[in-house]
Amino acid sequence: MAELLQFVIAGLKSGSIYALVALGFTIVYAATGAINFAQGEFYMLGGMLGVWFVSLGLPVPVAALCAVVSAAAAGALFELAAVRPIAGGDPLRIIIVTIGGSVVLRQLALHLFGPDELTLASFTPGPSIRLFGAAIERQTLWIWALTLVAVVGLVILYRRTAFGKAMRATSLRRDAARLVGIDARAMVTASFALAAGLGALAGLAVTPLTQTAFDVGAGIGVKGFSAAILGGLGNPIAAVGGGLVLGLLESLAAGYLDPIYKDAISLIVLLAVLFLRPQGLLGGSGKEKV
Amino acid sequence: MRNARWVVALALVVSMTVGMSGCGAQGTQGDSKTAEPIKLGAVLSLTGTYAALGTAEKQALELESARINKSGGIDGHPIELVIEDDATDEAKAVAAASKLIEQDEVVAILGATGTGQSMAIRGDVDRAQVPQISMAGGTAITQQFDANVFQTPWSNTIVVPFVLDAIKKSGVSQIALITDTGGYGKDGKPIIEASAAELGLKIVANETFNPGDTDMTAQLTKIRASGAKAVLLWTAGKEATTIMKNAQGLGMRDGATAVPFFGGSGQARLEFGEGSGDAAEGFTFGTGKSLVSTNWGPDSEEFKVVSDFAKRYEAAYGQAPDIFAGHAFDAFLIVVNALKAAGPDADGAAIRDAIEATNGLVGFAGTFTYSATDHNGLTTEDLSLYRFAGGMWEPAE
Amino acid sequence: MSSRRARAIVIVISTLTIALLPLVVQDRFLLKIFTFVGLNALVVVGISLLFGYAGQVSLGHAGFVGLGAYTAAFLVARLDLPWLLAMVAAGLVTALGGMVLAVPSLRLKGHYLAMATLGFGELMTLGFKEADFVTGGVNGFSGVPFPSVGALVLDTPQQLYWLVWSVVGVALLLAGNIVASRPGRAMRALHGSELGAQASGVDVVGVKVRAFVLSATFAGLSGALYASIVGFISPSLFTTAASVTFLAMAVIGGSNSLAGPLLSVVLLTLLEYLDALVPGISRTTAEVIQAYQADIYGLAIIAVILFAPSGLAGMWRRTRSTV
Amino acid sequence: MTLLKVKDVTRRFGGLVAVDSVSFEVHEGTIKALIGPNGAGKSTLFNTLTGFDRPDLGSVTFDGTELIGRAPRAVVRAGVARTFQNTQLFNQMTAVENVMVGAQAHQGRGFSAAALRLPRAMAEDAESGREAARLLRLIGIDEWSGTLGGDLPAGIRRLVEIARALATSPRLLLLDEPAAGLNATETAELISTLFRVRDSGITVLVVEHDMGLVMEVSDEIVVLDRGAKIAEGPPRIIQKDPAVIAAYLGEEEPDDE
Repeated sequence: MAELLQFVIAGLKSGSIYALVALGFTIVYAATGAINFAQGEFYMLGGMLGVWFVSLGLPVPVAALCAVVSAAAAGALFELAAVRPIAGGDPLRIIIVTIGGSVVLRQLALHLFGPDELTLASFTPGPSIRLFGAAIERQTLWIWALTLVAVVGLVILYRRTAFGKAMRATSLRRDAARLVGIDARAMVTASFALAAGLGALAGLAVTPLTQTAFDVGAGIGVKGFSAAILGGLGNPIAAVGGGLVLGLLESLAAGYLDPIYKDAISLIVLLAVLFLRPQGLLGGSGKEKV
Repeated sequence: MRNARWVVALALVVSMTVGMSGCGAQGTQGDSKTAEPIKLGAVLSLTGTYAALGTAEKQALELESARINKSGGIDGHPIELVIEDDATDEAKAVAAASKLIEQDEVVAILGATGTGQSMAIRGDVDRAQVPQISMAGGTAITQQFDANVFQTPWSNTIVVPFVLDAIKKSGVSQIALITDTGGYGKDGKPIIEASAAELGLKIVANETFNPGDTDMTAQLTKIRASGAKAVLLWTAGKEATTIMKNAQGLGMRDGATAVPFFGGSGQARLEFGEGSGDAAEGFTFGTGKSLVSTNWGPDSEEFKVVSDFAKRYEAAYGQAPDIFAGHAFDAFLIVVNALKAAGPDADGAAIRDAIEATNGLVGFAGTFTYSATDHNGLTTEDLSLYRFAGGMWEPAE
Repeated sequence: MSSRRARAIVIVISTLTIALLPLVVQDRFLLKIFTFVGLNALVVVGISLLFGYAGQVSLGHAGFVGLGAYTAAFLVARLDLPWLLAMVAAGLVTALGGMVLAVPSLRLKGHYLAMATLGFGELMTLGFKEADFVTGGVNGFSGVPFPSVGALVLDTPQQLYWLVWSVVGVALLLAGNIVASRPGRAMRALHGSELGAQASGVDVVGVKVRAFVLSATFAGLSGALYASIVGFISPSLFTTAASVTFLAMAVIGGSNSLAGPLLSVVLLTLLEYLDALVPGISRTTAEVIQAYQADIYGLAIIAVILFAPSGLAGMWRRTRSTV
Repeated sequence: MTLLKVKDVTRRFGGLVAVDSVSFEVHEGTIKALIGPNGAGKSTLFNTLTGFDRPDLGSVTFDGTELIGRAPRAVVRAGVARTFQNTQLFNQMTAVENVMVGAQAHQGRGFSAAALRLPRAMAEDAESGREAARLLRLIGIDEWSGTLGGDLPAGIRRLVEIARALATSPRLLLLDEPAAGLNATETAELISTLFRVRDSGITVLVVEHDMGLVMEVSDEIVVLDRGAKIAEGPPRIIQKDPAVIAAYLGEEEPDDE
């Protein structure tokens, strides 16, 4: 029983990370109808920048804020420089540009921070919390707390603020949004920034447990996308669910089956959902209008 | 008619390519008349993931070849070192080896830096009958035996029994194993299983993880529940840090439920100690004695070789050599030793035979004795135990 | 008319140059490099059909290269089958692989398809790593013999060069014929507007599956040839990064063209070996190019998409129409 | 003779009934118009007739055969061609190539034949080229034949799409707002083209907002409002139908849906 609980805790930890990355995918998808293949690289940037700001002598909370804000700015910049100029938002070209962007971001990190893994101290050091025989690392609590804050913040942003309403309107119909005076293009930039910031937050929160390196983005990108697709791309809340489910599946597979299947699981989930139910398991709809 | 200019332009490009290729061919043939240098090739990762390792190796090789040439080379023939960068990429390693063999006609290849790259070039090495001395640690390099391929670092085949022996001596009989599914751990796992059976150690939990995994709590939970009295971690990846942190989170690093952790050469990395912090406190691993040169004893020949090299290296580059520089030093030493025996005119096959006859050659990593069945050449005598304290290793005894 | 003649002249000159190169270039290493160019070209010609003409993204083609490589290696080195038979088998197996991916992908468009192919490619790489008994796992598969037909063993760089470029030549001929006629128009129609293609009676499903199968087969053949020419293969040769490189070559070459991607493969592959091609080039220059090569690819595909969406082929067309 | 018979076709999206039990017939050799205010369900109905969408209920028989459940390609090969409200040209192909695609609707995929340059494939290709050129001349846009689809003016794009549809040798042609974006001269030309098409024996069903065009060309008109058929008959009757006038009252001149 304690074992199962431990697996669940581990699954919810990884799942929260996947959820944040998946949220980034859905936000960009909602605003542009495209997948940002560079999303994983912002996760990498979050950790890398966090380490760098700490090495400059900033206290952890300030460094964390700086890292997330810088990554968000990088996301906005990327959208302005590479995605916005694409005429008509042709999805094929957005795919290629974001793939190119992911390569460039990864190489940039390699040139700036070197090939070796970098370390970040736990936000609050100390022994784990005990719960019915299972242990919860303090950093895991941080990961959960930050995920919760991000999700609640996002919900409030979307439901309660003018900005959020504009974002939602844009995602429903870009031309209609323009009619009511919303600058749809600014909303797209904002969505890239928001997605990058969420990815960076995930990368930052997990670095004290895993270290980080220039090449961690691609792998987490696939996991985050699998989570997003599991939830159905159109729906942010379902994406969070998708992330948690994927994390749990992986953890239980590593616990009760062979960990070899762990990587295969997200890939199989990805392919199975894409092939059998592209609109996602947890609702949402991505059906193209004829 | 407007297309005529394109035809002309294409013809120009074609003739340029052909001309350039011709020059390239001439360039390599032109300068062999003046002296008769012995050409040694090196395939190193000067860029990409292993850039730091390859750069240290390059420095060691250049340092040592300059020293040999200053003292008259091999019977008056200078050594010409041709270094190629494989960019930590297997396809490029193949091309680099190919260039060294086909274009530079080297008599031996030092390298590569990484295990994958070392494995990748053996096809060319075999076909050209040129010996290869790898500086990478992967057991497969000499375990998947190839008559032309030798290796200088301590291999899993000696490190595993050494570490297991240490575990046994600490009074433990039930161990848990956690290995990666990438190259290093996958290599080590069968060796550990066989060796443990031989020593009478029982593996009560046998877990694996994938490179890139960010949480190993599930595996460690099972290990904790297995009743193992020691955990052997076999990986060279950054995930080792995550494992130690997860273990600490599960209470396996301190207090009543603490379990000793052991490892191998893969943990002789500063990033591991630094990243794991107090989670790795007391972590014991086995690897070469040369990690701390005083291990050898002040009067030993090994100490002299290691400290002389360290002095020269530091004088030339302003920093102490790391073990990768040391492994390159050994590779160069072994080839030079074989060249002295086989003569400056020896071809690849003769040099290979001479390398295989290496006996009792003292180098950085220890004493090399190759044979027709052993192309790693080191023994457990060349190993030592280390323990992490305050994020840095120190001799365990 | 004159445009068609110029085209013919260019094709004849390039064919002659490629065919006769080994007679001029004696350097065995340079010939090997040009052989690698041919192997890349084979993959990229296939991707151009799929991506450049039919508008279907694949981020998993390195998986097909690997599938072909391992199939051929296993059949020749472990089962001692004749090399030619192994080549045919490698082609068939990858064709089947292409179909396995194509059939469920029919419902997917754009980014969904891209992700599905990426997942498929990663799954294949995982398979290469884990199926030790066939693939040799992460340590790779060594000891693949040189190509041979009966008693004739092709083991000199010249022979291997001619072998590879003959296959490339045949592939280009087939691909060129296809794109110049009805199925080529059907693929471009699919690319232009899937709805329009359907409304015009194009067999969208059939065309997609065939484009997938054809490009997978080309990739598989390239892998099979690589395995027997180099003698060693391992999973790290067939990663998503390699797939992205192939796609980048096709993107930079341009859509609706075979000549553009061919030119792009030649230039980009040779860029990796600049130090071997240009005798006077300094060590540092070569290393800088090596270290920044991925950057070059990344920036180049962004630049092409933003400033020259039809790639090298488009630039060529534009120059021609303004001259 | 009845060429197309639409019976009780219903299409729902969630709670919204886009097409509500619509029935009508199109007689061979006539031009029939389908009109109605924005959101009346005209395009949805078009999609259900051509295999792009599947109705929840109802049947569509073409010359006695059921069309529901067939893929768009099968519908085309049965003899029903269509155009789109938002033109779906192939932008990277010339006008003549666009039309050639349609001309090959009844041929196989031909990968192997094309790869090997079999004489049959070459002959078919040449024939398609001639047919495409003929159609462009027929519609009167042959001076555009070498221009890329993406470079064509909006009006010409519509006409090329009609040519492409005609190239599939249909017996029934479905046009979705062919006059949208056309100027007066172009509309006049379109009208004469429609008559020529009808006179060559092809039946036409057209969705159109340009009432002048509708009244001039159509033999019969079906009016939809909020998914349901509210009137059907010859133009003179429809013009005076109170239900139709009510449906259009308060509606500005609509431009798109």
